[in-house]
Amino acid sequence: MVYNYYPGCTLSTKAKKLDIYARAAAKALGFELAELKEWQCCGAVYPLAQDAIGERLAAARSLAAAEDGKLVTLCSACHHVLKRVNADMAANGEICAKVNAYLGEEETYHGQTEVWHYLEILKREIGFDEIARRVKNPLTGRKIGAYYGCLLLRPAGVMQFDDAENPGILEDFIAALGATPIIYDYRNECCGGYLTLTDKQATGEMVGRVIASARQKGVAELITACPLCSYNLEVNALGTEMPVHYFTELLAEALGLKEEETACR
Amino acid sequence: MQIREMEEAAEVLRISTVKAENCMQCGKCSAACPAGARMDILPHRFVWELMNGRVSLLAKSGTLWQCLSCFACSARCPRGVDPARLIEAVRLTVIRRQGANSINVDELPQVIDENMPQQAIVSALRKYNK
Amino acid sequence: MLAEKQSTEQNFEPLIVAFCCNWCSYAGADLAGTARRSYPANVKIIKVPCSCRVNPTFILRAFLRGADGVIIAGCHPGDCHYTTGNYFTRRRMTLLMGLLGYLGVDKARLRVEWVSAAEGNKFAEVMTDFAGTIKALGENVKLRDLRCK
Amino acid sequence: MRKHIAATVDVARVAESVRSIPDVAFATDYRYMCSEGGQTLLRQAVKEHGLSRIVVCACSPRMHEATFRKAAKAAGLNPYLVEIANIREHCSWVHKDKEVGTAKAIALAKAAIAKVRLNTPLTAGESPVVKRALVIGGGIAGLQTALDIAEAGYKVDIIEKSPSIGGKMAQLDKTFPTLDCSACILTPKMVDAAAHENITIHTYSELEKVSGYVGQFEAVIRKKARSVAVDRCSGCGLCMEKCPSKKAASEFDEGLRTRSAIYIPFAQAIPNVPVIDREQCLKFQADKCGLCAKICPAGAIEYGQEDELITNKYGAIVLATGFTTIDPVRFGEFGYLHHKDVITSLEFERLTNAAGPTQGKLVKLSDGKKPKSIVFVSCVGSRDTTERGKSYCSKICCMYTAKHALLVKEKYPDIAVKVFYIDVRTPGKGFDEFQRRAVEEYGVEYIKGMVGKVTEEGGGLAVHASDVAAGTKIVAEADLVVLATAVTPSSDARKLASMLSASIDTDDFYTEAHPKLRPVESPTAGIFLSGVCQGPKDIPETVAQAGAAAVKAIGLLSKDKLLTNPCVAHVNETTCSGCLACEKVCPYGAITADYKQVNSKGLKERRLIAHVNEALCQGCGACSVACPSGAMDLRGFSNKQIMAEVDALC
Repeated sequence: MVYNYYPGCTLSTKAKKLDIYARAAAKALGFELAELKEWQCCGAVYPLAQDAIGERLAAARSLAAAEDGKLVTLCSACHHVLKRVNADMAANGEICAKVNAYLGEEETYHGQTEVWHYLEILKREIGFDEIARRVKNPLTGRKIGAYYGCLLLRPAGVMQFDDAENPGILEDFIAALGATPIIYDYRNECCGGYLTLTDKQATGEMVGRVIASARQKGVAELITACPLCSYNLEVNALGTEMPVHYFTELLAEALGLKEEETACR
Repeated sequence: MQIREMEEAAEVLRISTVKAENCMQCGKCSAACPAGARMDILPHRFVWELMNGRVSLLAKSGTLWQCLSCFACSARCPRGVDPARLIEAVRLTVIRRQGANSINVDELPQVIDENMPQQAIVSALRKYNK
Repeated sequence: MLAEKQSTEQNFEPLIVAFCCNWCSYAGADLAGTARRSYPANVKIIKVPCSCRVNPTFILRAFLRGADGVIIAGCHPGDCHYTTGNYFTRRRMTLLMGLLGYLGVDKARLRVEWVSAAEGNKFAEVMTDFAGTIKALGENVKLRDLRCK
Repeated sequence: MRKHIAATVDVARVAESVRSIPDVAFATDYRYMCSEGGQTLLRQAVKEHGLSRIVVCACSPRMHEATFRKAAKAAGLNPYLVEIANIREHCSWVHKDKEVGTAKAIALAKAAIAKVRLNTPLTAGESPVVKRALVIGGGIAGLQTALDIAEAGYKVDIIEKSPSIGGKMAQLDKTFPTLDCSACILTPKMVDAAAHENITIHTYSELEKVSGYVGQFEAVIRKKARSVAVDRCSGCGLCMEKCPSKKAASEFDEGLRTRSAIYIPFAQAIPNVPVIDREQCLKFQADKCGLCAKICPAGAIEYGQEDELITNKYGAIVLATGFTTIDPVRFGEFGYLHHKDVITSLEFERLTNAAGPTQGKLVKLSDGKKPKSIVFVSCVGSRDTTERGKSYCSKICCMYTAKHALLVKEKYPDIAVKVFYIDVRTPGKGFDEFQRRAVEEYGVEYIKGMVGKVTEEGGGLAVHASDVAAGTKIVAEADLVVLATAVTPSSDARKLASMLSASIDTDDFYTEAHPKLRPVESPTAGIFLSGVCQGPKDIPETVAQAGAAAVKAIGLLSKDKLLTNPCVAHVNETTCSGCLACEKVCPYGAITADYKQVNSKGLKERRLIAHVNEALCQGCGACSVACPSGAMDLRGFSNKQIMAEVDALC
C-alpha cells in the first residue's frame, strides 16, 4: 500500500528522527510513504478566523495535490492544520469558495482527501495486534507515558482522532510494543507551544507540570508526535528532566530497525 | 466611540463565527486554561467583555499574547462557545493594523536556539505578526 | 432587463403545500406556533392522519395546479403513531422522486422530513429552509396545467 | 379569536372574503370562539341560517376540535360536519406581517370550506374497556401510581426489570429538604404494594410486545428466569452466603461493593427472593459448583428455569420507567475513570448510607481513610449543549448537592466542603432555606465557577476551577470529588416508546399530550406518564405526578365503553378488484377478504372483496394509498376531501 505523505518542514530538518523512523517502520510493516511533490509549509497554526483565507491556501494546495485518497501526516501541528482546513473545505461554503478562487485550478477542491495520522494507519490499517506480532525487541518493562498534547485531540469533532479527554491510541500503541503504558493527568494539557519564543518562563511552568504529573505516576520516558512538544519538554522544563522520544523512534526500536537505520546513516 | 466599538465587536464576532451569546459565564474555560494564571483577563471574562462590546479593552489585554490556541477551553465549554476563536479574532484586529506586530523580527535570532523547531517560529509569527 | 428579472425573483412568493401527519408534524407545527417560531407564510398545511395517507396523486395534483413545492412531514422512522406508516411514506416518496424528473418537475420541489411533536424549532427551520430552496428554484411552470385551475 | 389571532390576521376581512364563496351562508368574526358565548353564537347561527356544515377559523384542532364538535351536536348537527382552519398556531402566531397573515388565513379558511363540503355524517363506534392497568417500572413513581389505581378498586400489574421493586429511591440515604430517611418512607410503600390484593408485581420482567389500543391493549411480558422458585424460597439467604462467586459489582451499591452470583439486591428487597445472575454463576458458565441447590433448605433452586411469557389485556398503561445518570466517563477532564476518589453523587449516596458498603462511614475509596476535604461539582453533563451533555437542567442536583454538603458537615464538621456551581437553583418549598442553611449554619463554601480539570497532586486531588465572582482561577485541594451527573431517562425509554407508539423527545423523555394542560398523558390514548420518565423531578413532584397519572388511568378504567374514532377505512365494493394490496400494508390486521356477490358493470359476479374490521382499524390511511383502484378510502380524510383542499390552496 502506498500513501501520500506530507512530512512538513520540521520533519525535514529538526525532527528528522520522527520522519526517518516512520518511513523505515512503514517499509517493515508493508506500506510506503510517498512524499507529495511540491508540498508547502502548512502554516503551523490553524487560522481560526473565518476571513483568514490566505493562511489556508498552502494547506489547501497540499490537500488538493493528494486528491486521490488518503494523505498521511506525522507532525501533530501539520495534522491539525491539514485536517481542519480540509474540514473547512468540505463544510464551510464561504471558505471553500474563496480558497478555490485563489487556487485558480480548473477543478475545485471540496475536501475530498482524507487526512490520516500515521498512528491511525497503524491502528486501523495495520492493526496494533499485527504490530505486536512484528515486534522483534519488545520494550518489556519500560514505563512509558504518552504525551498527546493539544493538537491531535482537539477539537474532537473535527479531529476525530480519539476521545479528547480519555485518549487511548498511544497507550494501545505502547502496549503493542511490549512496554507498559502509563496514564497521567497532564497527557492532554498544553506544553506551552510557541510561547517558547516569547515567554520561556510560561512554557517552562507548563512542561514542568506535565513532567511532574508523569513522574508522579511512575513514567520513565515520554513519547510524542509533535516536534514542538518534544522541544519544549526537553529544553524548557525548569529544574526537571525526562527522556522524550518520538513515537516512531520507539516503533523502529521495537521492530528492530533502529540499529540498522543508524548504521546506514 | 461607543458605537464604533460595538461595530468592532460585531466584526470580531463575525470573523470568529462564535455564538458568544450561548455563554452562560460558568467559567469552565478559565478553569481549563493552562495559561490562565498569566492572563489579565480570563477567557470567560474575555467572552463577557466582548459581548459588552469592550474591544479596545481586550485589544490591550495580555491575554491575547498568552493564549496558546490549545483549545482546552473550546473542548470543555458546555455551550459550544469557542473562546480561543474569540481571542484570535481580537488578536487579528490588533496585528492587522500596520506596525502592530508583536514580535520584533530583528530580535528573533537571539531567542532561537539550534534545536528549536521551525514549527515554533512559524507558529509564533503567524499568531503574533502579520 | 437583468434588474427586472432579479426583482421578479425577489418578489416571487412560492406556493408550498405541506402535508403534516396529525400526531407528530402537525403537533410540531402547533408547537412552532406556541413558541412563536416564525417561518414563511408560503407554507400552507394540510392535516392528514399519517404521512402514509398522502397519495402521490395529491402531490401531482398540487403541482398541476401550480404549487411550487410540496413537503411531507411525518413522525421519525420508528416513531410512527401507526407503527409502520412512515416507512410506507419513505418508500412511496422515493419512487415518486424518481418519477418527478420524468414528469418535468425538479425533484428538489418535493421533500420528505421527519418532525416530531416536540420539534417545533425543527419544524420552523425545515419550512424556512424548504421555502428558501423553492424560492431559489423559481416558479414551477413545467408541470402546471392551466386546465386544472 | 381576536386577542391572539387579530394581532397579525385581519379577522373581519377573513370573514368578509369567505362570505362570497358559494355555499357559504353565514360568516362572522368573534373574539373568543371557544368560550360559551362563541358556542352559543355557533348554535344560533346553525338555527338561524339553517347551516349544514361549519368551519371554525381558530386555534389548532388539537386544542378545541372536540369543543366545536360538541357545540355542533348541541345544535343538532352531526359533530363530524365541523372543520377547523388553524389560523392561530399555523398562521397568526408564526407570521408577523398582517397582510401576509390575513392572506394565509383566508387561504386556510378556503381549504377548510372546500373540505367541509364533502364531509359526511359519521357515527363513532364503541369499544369495551378492560378494567386492568399495567404500570411499567417499580420505582416510587410506579408504586404510587399502582397503589392509587389499586385503591380505586382496579387491578394493576407492575413490571420491573430489576429483581426488586424500589427503584432509585431505595438507593438514597436521606431526602431533601426534610432529611427523612429514604428507605424508611419507601419501604412501607413497597410492602403495601406487594400486599395489595389488586396489585400483581412482576419483577425481573420486561415488556416484550404490545398491541391493541386504548381500553384494549394486549401486552406480552417476559418474566426472566430467576432460577429460584419464588413460592418455595423462604429468603433465608444461605445460598448467598455460600455462593463462591462473589466478584460481581453490586448494581444497587453502584459497584462500590461486590455481590454473589445468587443475590438479593438489598435487604428490604421485594420479593425477598434471590435471583441467579447467570453471567456470574459457575453452574451456568462452567457447569461446576451447584452449591446453592445442595444447601437450599427449601429446595427452591431451579437451574432449569426458563423465561416465561405472560400475555394479558389492559385498559390503560402507565409509563414509570424513571431515570439513570449520565456516564461521567464522557467528561474525561474530571478524571472519573482514573481516580478512585472521583465519584458520582449516587455513589456518594451509597457511601453515606448506613446500609451501604461502608456502613455509612465516609471514606476515600482509594485508601479507606477519612477525607479531609470534599469538592462537589454541579452540572456535570447538565446545561451542556454539546454532544457530550444534555441541554436541560437536571433540576434535582442543586438540592441533593446541598443535602450532601450539609450532611457531611453535620457529621464531620472538620471536613472542608466546597461546592462549585454555575447557578444554584432551589425553587421548591423550603428548598432555598435549606441550601442557605448549608452555607450559613454549616459553613459549606459555595464558589460560583465550573471545574475545568481534576488532577492528582501529591497524595490527593487538585480541582482546577474558576471563581467567576472574583475573576480568578483557583486550585482546590480535595480528597474526594463528587460529580453531580445529569439525570437521563432510562436507557430502554426509546425502545418502549416505539413499542407503545408513545411520543418521545430528543432527550428520550416521554412527551406529554400538552405541556401545560395534559402533563401526565402521552399523546397516544391510554398511555400515561408518571415520574422522571417525563422530565427531571424530585420525589414529591414524582409522587404528585404518579397520583395524577393514576387518576387519569382510573378515569379511563371507570368507563365501560369508549367511543371509537369513526374516521376509519371503508371499501367501495363495486370498484374493489380484490388485489388485497391494502391487506399487506395494514399494521393492525384490520383488513380481511371475503367472497361476495357484487354488481360489476351491470353483471352480477362473486369475487374476492376486501373487508375492513372497523373495530381494529385505527385510521392511518396506508391502505387507501396502496389501493390501485381507489376503492379503499378513509372516512374524514377521503381522497376527494384532501384533493378538494389541495385544489382550494393551489
